[in-house]
Amino acid sequence: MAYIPDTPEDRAHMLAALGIDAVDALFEDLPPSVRLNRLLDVPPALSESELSRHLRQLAAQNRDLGQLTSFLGGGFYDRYVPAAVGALAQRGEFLTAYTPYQPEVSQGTLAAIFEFQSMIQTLTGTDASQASLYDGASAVGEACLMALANAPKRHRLLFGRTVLSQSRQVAETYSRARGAEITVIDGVDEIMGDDVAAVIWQYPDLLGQITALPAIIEKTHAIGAVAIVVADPVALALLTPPGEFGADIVVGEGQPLGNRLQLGGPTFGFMGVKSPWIRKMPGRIVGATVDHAGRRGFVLTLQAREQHIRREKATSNICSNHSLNALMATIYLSLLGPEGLKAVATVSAELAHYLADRLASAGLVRVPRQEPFLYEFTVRVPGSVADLNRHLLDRGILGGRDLGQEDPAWQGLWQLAVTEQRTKDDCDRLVEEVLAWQSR
Amino acid sequence: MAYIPDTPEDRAHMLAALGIDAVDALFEDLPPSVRLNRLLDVPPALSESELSRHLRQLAAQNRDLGQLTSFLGGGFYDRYVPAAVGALAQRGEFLTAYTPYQPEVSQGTLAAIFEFQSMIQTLTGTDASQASLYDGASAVGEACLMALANAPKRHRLLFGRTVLSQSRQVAETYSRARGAEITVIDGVDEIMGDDVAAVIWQYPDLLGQITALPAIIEKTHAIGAVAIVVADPVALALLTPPGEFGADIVVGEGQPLGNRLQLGGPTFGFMGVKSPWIRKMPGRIVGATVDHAGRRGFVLTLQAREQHIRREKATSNICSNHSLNALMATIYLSLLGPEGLKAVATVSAELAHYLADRLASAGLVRVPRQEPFLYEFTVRVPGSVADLNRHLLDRGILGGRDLGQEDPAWQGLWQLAVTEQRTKDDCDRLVEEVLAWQSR
Amino acid sequence: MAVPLIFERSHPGRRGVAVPTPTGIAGQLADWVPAEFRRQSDLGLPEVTEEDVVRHYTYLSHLNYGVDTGFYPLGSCTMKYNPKVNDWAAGLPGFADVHPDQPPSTIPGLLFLLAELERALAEVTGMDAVSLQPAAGAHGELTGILMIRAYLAAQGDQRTTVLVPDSAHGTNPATAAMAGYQVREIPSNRRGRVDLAALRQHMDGSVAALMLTNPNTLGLFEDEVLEIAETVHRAGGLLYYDGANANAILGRVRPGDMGFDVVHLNLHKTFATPHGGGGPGAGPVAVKKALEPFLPLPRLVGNAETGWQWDYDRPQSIGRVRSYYGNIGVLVRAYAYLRSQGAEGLKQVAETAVLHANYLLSQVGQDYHSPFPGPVKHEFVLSLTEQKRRGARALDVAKRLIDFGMYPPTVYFPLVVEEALMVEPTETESREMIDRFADALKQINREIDENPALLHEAPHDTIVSRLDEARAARHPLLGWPQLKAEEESRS
Amino acid sequence: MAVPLIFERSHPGRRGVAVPTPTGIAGQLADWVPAEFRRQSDLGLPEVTEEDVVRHYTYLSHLNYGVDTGFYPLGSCTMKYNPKVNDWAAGLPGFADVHPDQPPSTIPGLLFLLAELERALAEVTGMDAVSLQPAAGAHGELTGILMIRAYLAAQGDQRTTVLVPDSAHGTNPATAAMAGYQVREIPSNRRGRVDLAALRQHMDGSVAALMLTNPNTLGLFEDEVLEIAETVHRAGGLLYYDGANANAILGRVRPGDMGFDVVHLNLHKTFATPHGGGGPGAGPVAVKKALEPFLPLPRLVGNAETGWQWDYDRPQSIGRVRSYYGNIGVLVRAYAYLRSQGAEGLKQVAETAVLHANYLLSQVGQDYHSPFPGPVKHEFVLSLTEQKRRGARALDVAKRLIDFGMYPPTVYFPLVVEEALMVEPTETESREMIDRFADALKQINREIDENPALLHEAPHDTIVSRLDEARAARHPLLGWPQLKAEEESRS
Repeated sequence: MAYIPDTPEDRAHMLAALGIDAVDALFEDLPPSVRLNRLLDVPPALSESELSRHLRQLAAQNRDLGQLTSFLGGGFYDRYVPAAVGALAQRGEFLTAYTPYQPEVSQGTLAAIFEFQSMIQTLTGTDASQASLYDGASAVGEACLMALANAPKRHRLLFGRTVLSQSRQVAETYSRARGAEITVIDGVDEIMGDDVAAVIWQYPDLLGQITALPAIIEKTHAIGAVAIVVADPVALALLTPPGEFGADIVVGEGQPLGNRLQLGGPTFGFMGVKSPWIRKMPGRIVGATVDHAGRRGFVLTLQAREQHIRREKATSNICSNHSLNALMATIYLSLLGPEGLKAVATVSAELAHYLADRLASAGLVRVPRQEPFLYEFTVRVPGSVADLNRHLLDRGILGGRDLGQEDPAWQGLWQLAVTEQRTKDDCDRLVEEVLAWQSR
Repeated sequence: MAYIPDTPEDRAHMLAALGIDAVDALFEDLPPSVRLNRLLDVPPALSESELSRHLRQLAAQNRDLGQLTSFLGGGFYDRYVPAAVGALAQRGEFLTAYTPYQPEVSQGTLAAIFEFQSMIQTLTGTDASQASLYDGASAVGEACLMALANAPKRHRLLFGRTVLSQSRQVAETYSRARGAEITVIDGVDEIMGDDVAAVIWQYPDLLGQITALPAIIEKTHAIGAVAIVVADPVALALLTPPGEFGADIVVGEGQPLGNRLQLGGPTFGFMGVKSPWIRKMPGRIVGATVDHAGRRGFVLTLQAREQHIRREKATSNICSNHSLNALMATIYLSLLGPEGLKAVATVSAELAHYLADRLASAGLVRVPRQEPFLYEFTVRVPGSVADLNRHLLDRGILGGRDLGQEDPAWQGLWQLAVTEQRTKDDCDRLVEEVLAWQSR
Repeated sequence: MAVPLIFERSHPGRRGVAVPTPTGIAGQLADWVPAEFRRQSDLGLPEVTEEDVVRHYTYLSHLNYGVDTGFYPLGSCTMKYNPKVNDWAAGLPGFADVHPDQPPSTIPGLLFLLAELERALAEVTGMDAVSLQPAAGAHGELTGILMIRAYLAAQGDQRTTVLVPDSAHGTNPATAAMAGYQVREIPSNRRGRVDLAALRQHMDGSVAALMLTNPNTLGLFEDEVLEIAETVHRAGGLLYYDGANANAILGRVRPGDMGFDVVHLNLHKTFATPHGGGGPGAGPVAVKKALEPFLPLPRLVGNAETGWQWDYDRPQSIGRVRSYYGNIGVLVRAYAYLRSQGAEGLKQVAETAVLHANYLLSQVGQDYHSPFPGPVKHEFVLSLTEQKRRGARALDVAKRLIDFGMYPPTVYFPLVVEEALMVEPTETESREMIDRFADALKQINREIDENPALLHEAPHDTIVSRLDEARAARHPLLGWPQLKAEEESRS
Repeated sequence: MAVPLIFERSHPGRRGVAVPTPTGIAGQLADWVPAEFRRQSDLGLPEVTEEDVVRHYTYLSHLNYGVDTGFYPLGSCTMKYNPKVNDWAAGLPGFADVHPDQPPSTIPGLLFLLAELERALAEVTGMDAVSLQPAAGAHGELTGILMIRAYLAAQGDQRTTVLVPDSAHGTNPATAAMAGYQVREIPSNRRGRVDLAALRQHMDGSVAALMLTNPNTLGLFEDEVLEIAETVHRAGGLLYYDGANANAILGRVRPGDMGFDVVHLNLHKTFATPHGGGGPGAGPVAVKKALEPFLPLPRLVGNAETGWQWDYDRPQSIGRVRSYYGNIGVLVRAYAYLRSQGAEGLKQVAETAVLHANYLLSQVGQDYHSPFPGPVKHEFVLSLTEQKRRGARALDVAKRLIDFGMYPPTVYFPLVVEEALMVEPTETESREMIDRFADALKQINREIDENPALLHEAPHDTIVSRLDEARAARHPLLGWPQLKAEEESRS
């Protein structure tokens, strides 16, 4: 009965007011043949102290990133989350509110979403943003649906091979029913056809590359398609944002911005768009307005796009956003500010370049060799990447992703990400273990 | 420069307003010969992520009570602290406020202290309480000073041998300068003399005993002395409160009420007193009153006792209380309510009785054998208690206190406390390991 | 006073949290990236101290209303109390600081928890297999309908249409459309239930599925559900259960036993996880055996003894619907809630929620019109047409409730009820709170005649009064650069 | 609206958190305890749900003002910003869930931290040895004066008197009295410093110590401190440093170098730990070599290599002053703060605090009288006698500041200044905030003439206005049973 306030007297009072003897009377409309005449077969109730012990024990069975040294990336990074993020976002007034349907008592959530939209807009170099999506991959899916809806005669989506495969796979799941067809392309030359709705490119891409983007966008526009860019938000602190290269829609995974990893969720997806796309975005959008006294306030706006108004004609079926995760990102970006975010990206990048140099000396050469990169890069491993990762895990190191699992063309490629949480010592230790593994 | 907002421009602006070139000008009144012309020799500044890693590493070196199974007691217990306690007490409005000097913007703290006082008063069976003291031992010290101040001709304090020695030692430190003299007594027969200011008894006492109290209080009053009782607040859920037996002042350690152990601090001490003592209590006291419109509110009151008004004539030098810890206790007691607190004490007691029975079967007999007890008790160990505790610690069990360390008369006595966080399995495992140790 | 923004606290040169400083160990940006790719433009982020940030968001939190603040009878959203211990659990490093690409062998405790939760949700729903992946109810719907589509396709059955009742949540038709279906609406009958005759008319070989919420959005149990199921199944269609209202039936009846083929649950409703200002939630899907092969990638397989694996080798799967395996932080909370309740507790939840709704309805039924006969389940809908005639719309009543310190119920939904006010008290609110709400509604009903301005100008004590939503939509100001420019041009 | 109490939410039979249920495994209370000792009386605790508790304390928190809310220039209290990472650290199970009787071998990380903090505080103060035990500043004072007493006694020197300046904190004379000394006050001179001539008059062989705060409570540096030290020491007395104002001198000058023998620091002031509504703080004491044997029991000895021990074998020690070794949760925070600052940072703290105080004084000095010549250090005292002549007392000005969203400065302290207003902006407040405060003070100064009722009736927007403190003291209502009876008798 945890969390239920009713005493026997309360219950009796209410039953009496209803003129019934037992709650069973309120369930008599259930067809007798399907009523559950037994208790559910679920584990017995625990007191809070027992529950706490049980959960602490389950949690202790996992090796967290305080115990393992991680070089994993691929959209999800072991970045530091300042303590103030949790302290503020966990405040009950934020945590236990719902979608801000009544703006007069929801200005906290609304103002924070407005701030979030502002930050995503400027980070991505676009004209507008919305209140967040479930994650980066579903944001790619939503962006693809926008492009498909915009040009009903175009049904092909061209995905760069170096877009994270999850994003492509979600887009495939989302768009298959609409008759879309996905083609994987390797470069700008493959962008062609008047049936192409959108070209989707990642920046930096899966191998850490960045320089292909302008030409991709230019060609995409040349064939009348929509340029969708999947971006790493921390990298945008240092890189020319996709919007400035002309991207129409910029989406990405928000986890690196103040969100803990949580095995991949909940995090959030973000979306920035150029002006023509504003009224075609999925999800919640917050706008500024004024009240009768002229005081500035914020409201959910452009709701004519949404499912609760438009039903089957909505731009998406999405109802919730990941508001709390977006709030964490907003607090994170406020705490870091422009210089802090740049420093985080720069420290990550300098350690990554140091590591890449040392690995090259150890015979693990970057692929592609000369392409600029920031803090995520790919090397070729002389041998089994899976075997190397096992060797490392035994020594408390989470090695990089085995890109051979992403694409058979990438057998032997090892994707490493370095964050500001890594140290020179961490990098040195990784190299030492790689050498030890080579000489085993 | 963490947490300092000044930019170079801010600094220049302020210096200009002051008509000076550098902050050095504001320190020219420091005698030149003692100015520190070097940097302090302290460790270099860390960024927050580095700091977080460093502290996590230090914390991980300690074996906490999630890892060890504890049978330690002695005023400090491994009791469960519900999650809501921390979630609420850590709210910034509580955490970062100061002593509520301005009641209009401090009603949160003031109302919570008033609630705390109410709960301590009823728990202890007294007429009034105050806003908390540093800890249980210093509360005993303050109570002794009250008794000494009340009867300037009486200078002796009689401490039951079974009062936790820390309490006696703090009282000694506190009262020595006033010429007080402490005598340890073993029973009611030793209570005598017109120089006795107070008799201090613990309930339940160090060996877990409870039944001596009424006679102790009666005899204390018979010789015109003050009866001070040191009580375990959780035990008071089941036991007749000392105030009902006539105790004048009831003090104790508050940790078991919703405070984490933290190696012993910060926790809080509590004090409940009978009416004649209200204006003689040390520390902050909150009272109810009304504002000009008749609205109920709370204020710091009876401040004429206090150091900031009375200076050397104050009842104590105490200035702060342990308000946040008292808030945690208040939230804890609200969450548990009367039935919850009774259940916590009862579950502890039934496990303790189970354990005592099993230990008796193993040859570790209770001392004293027939005296009633609740969840803390003492057994005689056939052999070295220290050795037994070492054996247990190697197996992840924090055995009980070695009372031979408290008092030479108690060689071989082992004090065990069982809380609601222990299970039957925990008790069984302890017994098994005791048997293993015996047969080693 | 205007609602402030963090940008307005910005002061060039201020810094918040201290981050590591570049050491120059391997060059700098200009060494790594060609000029064209080096960002020149402003990041648009505020420059503030941690103190600024803490004060700003503490202040913003004070402008918000949550379940932790007070009564939140938002119909269809099940704003029950969210236990604090669940938040604590979700924050444990062993659950929160694990990378999604860590080998399963490094996280057995978490995977055990997820498997146990799957098992329990299957039992609660009466289904055979569960995927915890969907991030929200609507996401669960999409996953579910895509599975139905794939299941039918695997049988060579290309149906074109999904049926939804006219009282359905907007997500139902939107989902069906997103999954490539045409949508047909089934009208409600005079009892507020699916019109069975109309359903039988619409039900043919083109219909892939009927999406049903039960109890429906009117708070009424679809008491002809077995006939509905039979009708749909006989025509070769499948039955989808929208679990938004599952709080009403926990331990009393199970969708699987009523004939549903696919179910989603909103854990942020029924399983007490906090709504977070609009999310994250979690919308696991549960299916009958026949649909199991179509569940999204990956599936969690294995057990505590042999270890756990992510299974990607599932050729009939609809594919991925998101990154990785779900909103773990939400799932941990839901598991904790499950373990705090047990079977008795879950049943008590439903019974109490239903009792509270009926009791509240009985208290306000004299003053407000309830368009359908009861008993209701966990919520009910009032129709304020009579109040509207007297000069106050449902929105006015809702806004006036704010002055009483309560969050307003859902308004103007479901669409089938005119001037709808949709009230869900939940099982965690006390009788006194329910009485206080009823008293407030009754007082407001009197105020319509005695002092209508009180309603029209409500709310009175909030930082802003009613906002100009038309202006917001007509002239969208969606970011600080635009708002700042606009405010500067006005002043 | 009255400020509510949790008791008013109580409803018999309600339960908050679920606790384990007795199983009867070993009998029940009646089997264990004789009837006389079985409690019959009501526990007086509320019966409420977790939801009730969360809403009540969330609401109470909204009635509070903290540093997280806004500007808190409470003189002498150093209400600087309290970093959130420090709170996080203090909550780590390895620091928070350890029993004080655990063997030191099980907690090397925590003991290393404490030893490092001791070392750093010795360096910061220029002293030789530190005990972290005292729970608060006043507790540190008591510990310190008892050590001085023991030290002198060990030399057969039984002195009777402690000197304190008339501007001292009340804790100084109260401490001296508690330690068994008579207290003699030394007057301030016209410059607001200790009158050296008077000191020389009072200084004789009966004087055990002079307790000095430097900068003193007027915010002024005792620039004759070396002469003071020489005077005290020459007469065989010791010099006690009250560290309440150490924030002003960090890294600039050290008490040890100025001749102080015993020092306490308020970590909740200088080291940024939160004040918690009145505590807990921490008041470590630092001493010169000669006093080390007298430090309280136990002492932490050892090192990371050989392990740590609690040393109780210290025959000259003053004994115990508390349970165990200190307010660990506060000490962890202070250590974290220390490590976030480094030597440069600490110096910057002092310089900025002093710059801010002088700047603020320069902004308000036209309108408010500052009775002593500057520069000040980290705080300053204004004397509002002129305002009082015009009809507004310091308290009125203070209360009016609440209407501007600011916490009022300390009033009527130090006692040597008439109508004192004691302002400490701290280093963590921005220039704009300081300007805003100055503007508020200036506006209030105008309001005294233009609209004095604004001041007299202030504050205007709080849950209660000025409370009847005389009534509270005359007729004390200190608990709910008494308050309830009184309110029932009134109604």
